[in-house]
Amino acid sequence: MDGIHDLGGRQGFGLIDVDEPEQPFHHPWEARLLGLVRAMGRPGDWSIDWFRHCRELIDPVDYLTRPYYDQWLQTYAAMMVKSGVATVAEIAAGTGKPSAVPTSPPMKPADVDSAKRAVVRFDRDSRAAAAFKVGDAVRAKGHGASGHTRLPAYVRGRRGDIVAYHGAHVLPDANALGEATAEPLYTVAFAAAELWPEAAGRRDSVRLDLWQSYLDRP
Amino acid sequence: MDGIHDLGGRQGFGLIDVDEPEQPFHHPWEARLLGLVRAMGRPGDWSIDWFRHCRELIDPVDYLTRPYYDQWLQTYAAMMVKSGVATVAEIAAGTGKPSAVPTSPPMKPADVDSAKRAVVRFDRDSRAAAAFKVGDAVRAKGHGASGHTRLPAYVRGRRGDIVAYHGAHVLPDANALGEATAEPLYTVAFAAAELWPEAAGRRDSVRLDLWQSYLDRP
Amino acid sequence: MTKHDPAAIQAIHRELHEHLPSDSALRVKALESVLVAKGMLDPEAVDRWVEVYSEEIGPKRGARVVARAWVEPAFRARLLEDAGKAIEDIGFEGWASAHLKAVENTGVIHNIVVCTLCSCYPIAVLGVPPTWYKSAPYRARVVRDPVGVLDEFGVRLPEGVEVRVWDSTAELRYLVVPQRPAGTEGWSLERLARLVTRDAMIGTERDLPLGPGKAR
Amino acid sequence: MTKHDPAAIQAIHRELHEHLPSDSALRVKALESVLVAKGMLDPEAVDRWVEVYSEEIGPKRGARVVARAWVEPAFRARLLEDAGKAIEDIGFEGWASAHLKAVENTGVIHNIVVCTLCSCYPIAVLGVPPTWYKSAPYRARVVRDPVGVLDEFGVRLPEGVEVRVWDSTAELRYLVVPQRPAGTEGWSLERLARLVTRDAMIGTERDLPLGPGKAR
Repeated sequence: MDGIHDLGGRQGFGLIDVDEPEQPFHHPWEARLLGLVRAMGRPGDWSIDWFRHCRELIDPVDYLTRPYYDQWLQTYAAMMVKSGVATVAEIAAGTGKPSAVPTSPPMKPADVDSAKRAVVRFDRDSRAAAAFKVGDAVRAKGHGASGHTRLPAYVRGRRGDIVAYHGAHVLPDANALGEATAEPLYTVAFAAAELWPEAAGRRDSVRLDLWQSYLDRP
Repeated sequence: MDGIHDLGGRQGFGLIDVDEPEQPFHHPWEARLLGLVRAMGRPGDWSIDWFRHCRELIDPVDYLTRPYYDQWLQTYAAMMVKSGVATVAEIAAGTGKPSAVPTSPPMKPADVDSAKRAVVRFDRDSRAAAAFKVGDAVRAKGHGASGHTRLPAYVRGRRGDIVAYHGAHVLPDANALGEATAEPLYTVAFAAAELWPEAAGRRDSVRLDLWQSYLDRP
Repeated sequence: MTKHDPAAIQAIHRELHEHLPSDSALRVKALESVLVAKGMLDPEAVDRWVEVYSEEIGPKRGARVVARAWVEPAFRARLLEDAGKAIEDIGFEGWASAHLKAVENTGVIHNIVVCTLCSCYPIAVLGVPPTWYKSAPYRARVVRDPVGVLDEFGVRLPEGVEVRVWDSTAELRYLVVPQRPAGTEGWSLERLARLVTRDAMIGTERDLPLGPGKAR
Repeated sequence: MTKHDPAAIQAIHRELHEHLPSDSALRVKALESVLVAKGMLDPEAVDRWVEVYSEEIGPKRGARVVARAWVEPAFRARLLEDAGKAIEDIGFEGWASAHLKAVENTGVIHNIVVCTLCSCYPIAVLGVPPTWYKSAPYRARVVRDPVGVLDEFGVRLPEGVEVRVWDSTAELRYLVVPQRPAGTEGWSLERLARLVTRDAMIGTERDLPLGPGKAR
């Protein structure tokens, strides 16, 4: 979707807080929320891409102003409401009864040590043939998608070069809708001069990991 | 510029306040600010497009949250500071001495009645030949501009049809920089299906007034 | 280029954001004082402009233009040919009226106006725009989903009506001429003008009711 | 599709915005209570995760990976070939490490990492990302003006260095391997690891000083 989250190359944003303290968390509630997200039981219809899409759907002003982990909280809360495990009123009040919606069991403290080393893979066996090879020129699709996609606006319609091939990976556009599809995934390098009107003559490039259906022959 | 102001087609924004009261102003300060803008003396280097560009440069969160006329105020204040007629400290304090920068004389109450009927034209005599004619297919340029431009992101790279020709009009991209250039101006119709991934089969269209340098042959 | 330097303006905006009072009314007071102190403003001229845009220049002007186009075929023809010139007949020329363009609704075409990049609006004939016209939701959505936006305004388009969205990207300004309601044969210009709403001339209303006001 | 309905989520977000307390700490308390009340959460597991991400999983891990690559050519080769697999040697595998990719700075190449669409980050080796990494200014600007962003971080690139910006749009995660500073010949892995900063592994720092910390 052409949401506020698609920030690459947007002009008018201010300075970066380069003097932020080095500590991983700046408020206890941040760490708490992260821990909570890792430990909670979940309905079976959640996925990383559904989570991302739900965060993208936060009101644009909230997206730009509410603290980061606060947005995670609101996103998980929205997913809980949508999946029927809790109501807005229950979350606001901090009370409720177990719902009828099946969820995975809550993590036990003793399981954290193995969970912290758990590795989730997104590559898949797939018979989908790779349409491009390293060295090929490609052009990113001009259209985005109405729903979740990982093709940022700033490369749409731009010409780039395949610099790596990673086999088939789960396609976010479909995964956000609960559909398991995998597609060849490539790293594509775009010259800055191809992306930005002020970058003529510059030598820097931006590299993105893009799925096959995001790409056309140039 | 690819600023927050370029809102056409951005998704995730909420409902429209369709029940807004019909009165032209909802707070006395709104009317006051509008009147002030119409009555004030101005430095010679201001233009409608420099004003627009300066508003586009407001912090994105302020752009989305501060009231509309408040943004006008901040834009005029920024232009005053840039042109050297006032400092930020003077504006914040509401005091100051006349500056050395020449400005047009402040409008007198008796002049409002003629000023309210004054018409400013943006068409110019120009020898620039029209490259397109009504009925021609065109494609909007894929790149925007780093500075001020009136080619919205949502039509860039899209194919449309010329439906009207208006002679040469002042080019905003140049006008914002204080340069007087005029270029042929056209109305271009873009089919919704050409603009939006979800609009296949739809019959609606969007029409924009676009300058010749914004357009290529398809 | 240095004179019109975007980076400098961004830095000034940050400074203003930091130093100006947050309350808009206080900000306006401060700006008015400084302009007066600098000899750049006569507050009585401001008073006059406030009167003009509060009472005189508003959608009643557009309504007269539309009603006249309904009853006078020659005026309608002039309006569609060059609206900026045609409204001079009525003395309505002014701010942003030079390149006014009238677009007419028909049984199969519905027009709706927006300015996605800022807030361009035919002020000379409609007065100052409503806040929603300048808001992000309207500007973002109406070009992408005009039918959804119309639905939000309570308008359900008949099957087969083609929507034309006019995005005011240049100095042309668009005035929608709604359809004359059936059952108004023989009405006076004044009586007809009372039917024509601001929203109908923006295009967020379509069928003008003969009764009092919108049914939303 | 109905299950994963964006319009429904937008409406729920509006409701949550209206009904949840505005203070983030209170919001987290409320969410924790409701999850516990529903039998979906063991608060002691949360305590453990807080320890893990506060103390155990952080940039010191990445620093060890980088230092080892500097001193062990065979490890460096494995790291550049398949970083996700290579870090299993050290027991650093975990969240989002499956498709880890190491990109090496050289005298003529500087790498810098971002996620313009959200906040993807190599958590297993760098811990949780700094707030600026997830902020709009960094995400918006670094792909468009990496030299300007580096300048803001106090980095001036030597003439002729090519910048490669890695935008983490898929499940690959990028770890920048900075250059080993001159004058560190014969140093132990532990001593070298102490030189390697988080920012250097994101790419917003380039030349690692031998003295204590950044000179910003």
